[in-house]
Amino acid sequence: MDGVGKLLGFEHPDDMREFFRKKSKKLEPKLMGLGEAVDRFIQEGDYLALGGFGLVRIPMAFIHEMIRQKKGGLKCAAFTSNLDTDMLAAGKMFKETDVSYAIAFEALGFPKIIRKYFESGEIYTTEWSNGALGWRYKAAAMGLSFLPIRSMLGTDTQKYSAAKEITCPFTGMKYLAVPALYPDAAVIHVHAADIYGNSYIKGVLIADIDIAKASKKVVITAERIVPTEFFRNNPERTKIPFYLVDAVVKSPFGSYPANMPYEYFLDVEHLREMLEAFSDEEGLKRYLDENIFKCETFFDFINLHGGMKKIQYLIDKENEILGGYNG
Amino acid sequence: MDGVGKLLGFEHPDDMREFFRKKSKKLEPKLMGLGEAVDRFIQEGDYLALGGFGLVRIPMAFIHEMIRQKKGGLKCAAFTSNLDTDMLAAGKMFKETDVSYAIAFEALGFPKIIRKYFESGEIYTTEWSNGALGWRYKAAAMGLSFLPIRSMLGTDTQKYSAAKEITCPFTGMKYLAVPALYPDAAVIHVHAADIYGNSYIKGVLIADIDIAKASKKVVITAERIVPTEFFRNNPERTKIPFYLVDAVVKSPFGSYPANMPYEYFLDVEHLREMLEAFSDEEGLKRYLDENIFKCETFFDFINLHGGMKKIQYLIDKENEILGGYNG
Amino acid sequence: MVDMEYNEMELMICVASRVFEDGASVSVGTGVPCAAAMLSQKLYAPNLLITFEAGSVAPILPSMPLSVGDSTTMSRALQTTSTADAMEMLQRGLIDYCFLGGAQIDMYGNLNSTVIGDYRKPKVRFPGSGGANDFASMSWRTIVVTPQSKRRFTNSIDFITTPGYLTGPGAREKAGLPRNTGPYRVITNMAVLGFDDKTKRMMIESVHPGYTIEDVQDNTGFELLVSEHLKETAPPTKEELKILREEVDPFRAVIGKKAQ
Amino acid sequence: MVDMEYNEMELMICVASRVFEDGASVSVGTGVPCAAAMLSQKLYAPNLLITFEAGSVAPILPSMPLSVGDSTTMSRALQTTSTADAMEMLQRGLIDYCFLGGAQIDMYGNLNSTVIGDYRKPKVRFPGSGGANDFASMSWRTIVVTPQSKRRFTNSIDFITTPGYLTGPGAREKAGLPRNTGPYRVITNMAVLGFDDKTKRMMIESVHPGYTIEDVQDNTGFELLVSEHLKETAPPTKEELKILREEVDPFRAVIGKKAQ
Repeated sequence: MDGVGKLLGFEHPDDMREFFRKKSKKLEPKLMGLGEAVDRFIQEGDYLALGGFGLVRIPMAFIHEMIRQKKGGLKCAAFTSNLDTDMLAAGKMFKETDVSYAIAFEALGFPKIIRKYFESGEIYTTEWSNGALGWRYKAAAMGLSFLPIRSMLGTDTQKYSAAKEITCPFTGMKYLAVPALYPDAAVIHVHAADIYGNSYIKGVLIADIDIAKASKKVVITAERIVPTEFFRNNPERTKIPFYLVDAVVKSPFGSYPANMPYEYFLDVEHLREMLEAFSDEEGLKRYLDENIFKCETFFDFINLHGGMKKIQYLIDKENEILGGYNG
Repeated sequence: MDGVGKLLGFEHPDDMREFFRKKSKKLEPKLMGLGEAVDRFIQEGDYLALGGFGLVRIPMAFIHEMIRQKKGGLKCAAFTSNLDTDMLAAGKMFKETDVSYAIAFEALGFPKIIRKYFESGEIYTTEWSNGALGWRYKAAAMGLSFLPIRSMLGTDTQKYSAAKEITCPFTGMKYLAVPALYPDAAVIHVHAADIYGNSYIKGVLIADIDIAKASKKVVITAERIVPTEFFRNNPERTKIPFYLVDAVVKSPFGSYPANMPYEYFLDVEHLREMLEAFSDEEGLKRYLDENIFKCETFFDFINLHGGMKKIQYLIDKENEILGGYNG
Repeated sequence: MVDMEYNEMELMICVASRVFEDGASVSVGTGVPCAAAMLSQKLYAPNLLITFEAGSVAPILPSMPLSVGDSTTMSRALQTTSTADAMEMLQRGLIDYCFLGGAQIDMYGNLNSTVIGDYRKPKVRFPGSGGANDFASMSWRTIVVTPQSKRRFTNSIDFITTPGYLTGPGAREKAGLPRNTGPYRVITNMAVLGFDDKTKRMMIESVHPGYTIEDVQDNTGFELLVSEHLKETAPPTKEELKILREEVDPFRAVIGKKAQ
Repeated sequence: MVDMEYNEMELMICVASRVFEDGASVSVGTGVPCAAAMLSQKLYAPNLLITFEAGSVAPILPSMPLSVGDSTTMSRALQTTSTADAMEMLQRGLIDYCFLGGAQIDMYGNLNSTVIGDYRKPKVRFPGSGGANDFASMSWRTIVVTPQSKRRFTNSIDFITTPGYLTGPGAREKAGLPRNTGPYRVITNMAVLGFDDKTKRMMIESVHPGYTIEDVQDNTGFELLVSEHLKETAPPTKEELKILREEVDPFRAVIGKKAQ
């Protein structure tokens, strides 16, 4: 059975090879502001991939700036994204999405207005499992057009996907072939980066290394900018190497109100307020106005929710859980 | 074109699933001596995979003990192995091998008697590239029976392999499907391990994580045994997790005369002596007698080549290159 | 003194915690699965290997995670790795159990967590598979925890998000799913259900105290088989409730919710 | 004062070092390739991205590596990763150049480093592909460095270990190899050879000082084409020799060897 869903974000590996060939491998500075990074690297019609997972390590400051700049007409992967794609949905920024998990803030509940947006028929969805969507990134990261996998078979998730069945030439086994996913742009929030884009992520890596390899343009938002010596002194720290990266943005507390492991915990209070606000159009509009359009910087936004005091509380909470930064 | 080579080390993924299901996932002590580990985990007829690469991070103490115990009739992967498979060849321990690179000590030259052994017709070879053999491990590590790849195509390396051509269901591209490689036993030398098998490798990882995932039995030889806190305090250190591992052996300087990155450099002097000794049968026999059969421990062997003084020299050399241990 | 009254959530968690053998491995999500796995580790299976699909392996959980990758899942973990690693661990057959919920379940244990109504014009859109399809496709045994109701237990399932036994015996293998896998238990507020070996149909294994077979059948939209070895479920023990309330979920993040 | 006499090894390394654009990427092995890449970084392409198949990326090499994964390859590197990572970087098209040797080469640039004689009963067994086949299959341009001789340059190649243009125009694409890839230069002790765009046959691009076209052809077992733009190779410069001898290979590990 071939999936009936529309194939999004796919490219021929030979075309991607030509693209990657042209991409600069020079060690050159790529540091810029949020505004410039959003303006230059997110274009209407782009297929967007966001790093992180659920309520963890989300490039929230970047997403705010995208909403502020009213970037629209996007495609994106809702890869166990909730906070991130929900924010994009809040701004009605995408029309087509590969979805493996969306809408709900996991254990905390779901924002009604976002569910409604998904039910409205305004968004085209192609269905996947988390594993399948992760493997789609991995296929691209390996320079392939597909990977064989053993899940999704026999279900409606398979039916509404864009996968195809194939047979193993060695065993005769049936596999599902999932097509590579080559996003136009990826945004990944990390613990530390140098000005060239070398990036360090601490804790779970989720699919971010594969996303960085798969994507045509990669924007890194980082809690801190560090000297290149941080990597040269201990090159196992480099989770994403510079030659994959197009832009580096300093973005302290950039994952707030989501969790940044080893740095600050998620802000349950604020997330509950968001769920509440995202109940209806009016609440949503008010939330976006107050928290994004009326804020000049991401710090302005954090200040609306307790500022320094709140941040210190989330840092303390994180230190209780993970015993402080032990890089 | 399907490869005409014999398919070695292949299993059906469903059979491997049954095997891995039965393997204990308990956090239980697995520390044992070299002698016991070789005796229990290497059986006649086993397909053996060795960690490391070329002249780097080779489980040499384990190989010495295998030769001492006269383990034979093996199959193995000569995956840019030279020192390791050459030592096995010196002991005439394997009859069949998947070879991507063998015989030469890279830049240092080649041991004539080992080349002769390969030319003798006593060993059956199936041909691969390094990439292909690495991807065979990776296919197994992913739980698959094959991976599509874009190298080896059109060459005699392809012809004498056991790979098969397939077509991409999305693009119509031709791929080479390389079959999974599921070794019976793997031996991997690491920087540090706890008694449960959690293992830390510093520097290049080569194919060792995939090998550990692909293999039925995994023996870790470690420069040092550390408390489990070493991993719990910083779980990104765990390159190989405990549940993959069957035995842990303390093996200080266990890679000598090969290089252990961040610990000690390779012993060029000794390697040149080996090349010299491995020129003819007599030299080879003398080398094995003196360095293995007449030595009770691996330290006895190192003492024959300068002992503490030599080791300190190699540590100093390493510190010059990599600036000391910066874990 | 432990209050021996318990709510439905507590009951389901305690019953679920008894499923695991020591040394088994489990892929868990937030909520009930996590609570059950933590309780099991403390009482029945100290060597239960807990993994999260965001990439954490064998943490010592200090509290209930709110997100599958949040910092609590990394607390004193033995490894932090990637989603691909977690999924490939499943694909290699290393995961014994997984734990799922769902809006609908049919007699073969197929689950819907995607849409009610037509896929392209849904009445209700749910989150979708997440890792559920992968877990249920590739782990050895799937456990479902969900309240018993006619609306949920129905053969008119709108969308099969996650495979049970699909259309019955042999169907998983025919579809290409790994051999000898499938749903194992469905734990509800009324009963523990299993699956008949031959027909792969849902079957009552034990009924919780205070409920009857009829109660269970009346709250199910299809005919249930009944095990020859039907039992009454042992109620939560004093020890289970004490540890669940004091150590596993002291803030009542899970046990304070209504089962849904 | 730099001694302006040079040996064949020095000549080949200096000529090879001039191939790279700044910002290009290269997969290198030990020996000549590494020396040429290091020399190029110091003189022509400071941003040359050097990678090793054992997993090291962008080191600042303190000396000539003896092994493709030895500690020198990790010295002040920007990343230490895996062989799969290095190979997939090639497969994604991120590597511009690779550098190979071989026991035999034919007019299409196909290379043999596996056996002389019959595969199953070889007269000589060489190491095999190593990473060479992967490099030449998936990098954009293959550079071969090898001394010129009739024995080496032969169309009676015993075994194609590593693909050149295989049987000629279109053959790589037909075999399934990535588009627009293939051999680019062959650097010998006598000349720099390229490949004719149309026929994909080997072609003299420039002849080294002291040699003639006839010398090159006489030491080649097949007919060579000659470029319309044939030049004399510029000899090693004072600067090249100085840096090669003093900084790149002070212990003469490579330049002290006979070309073979």
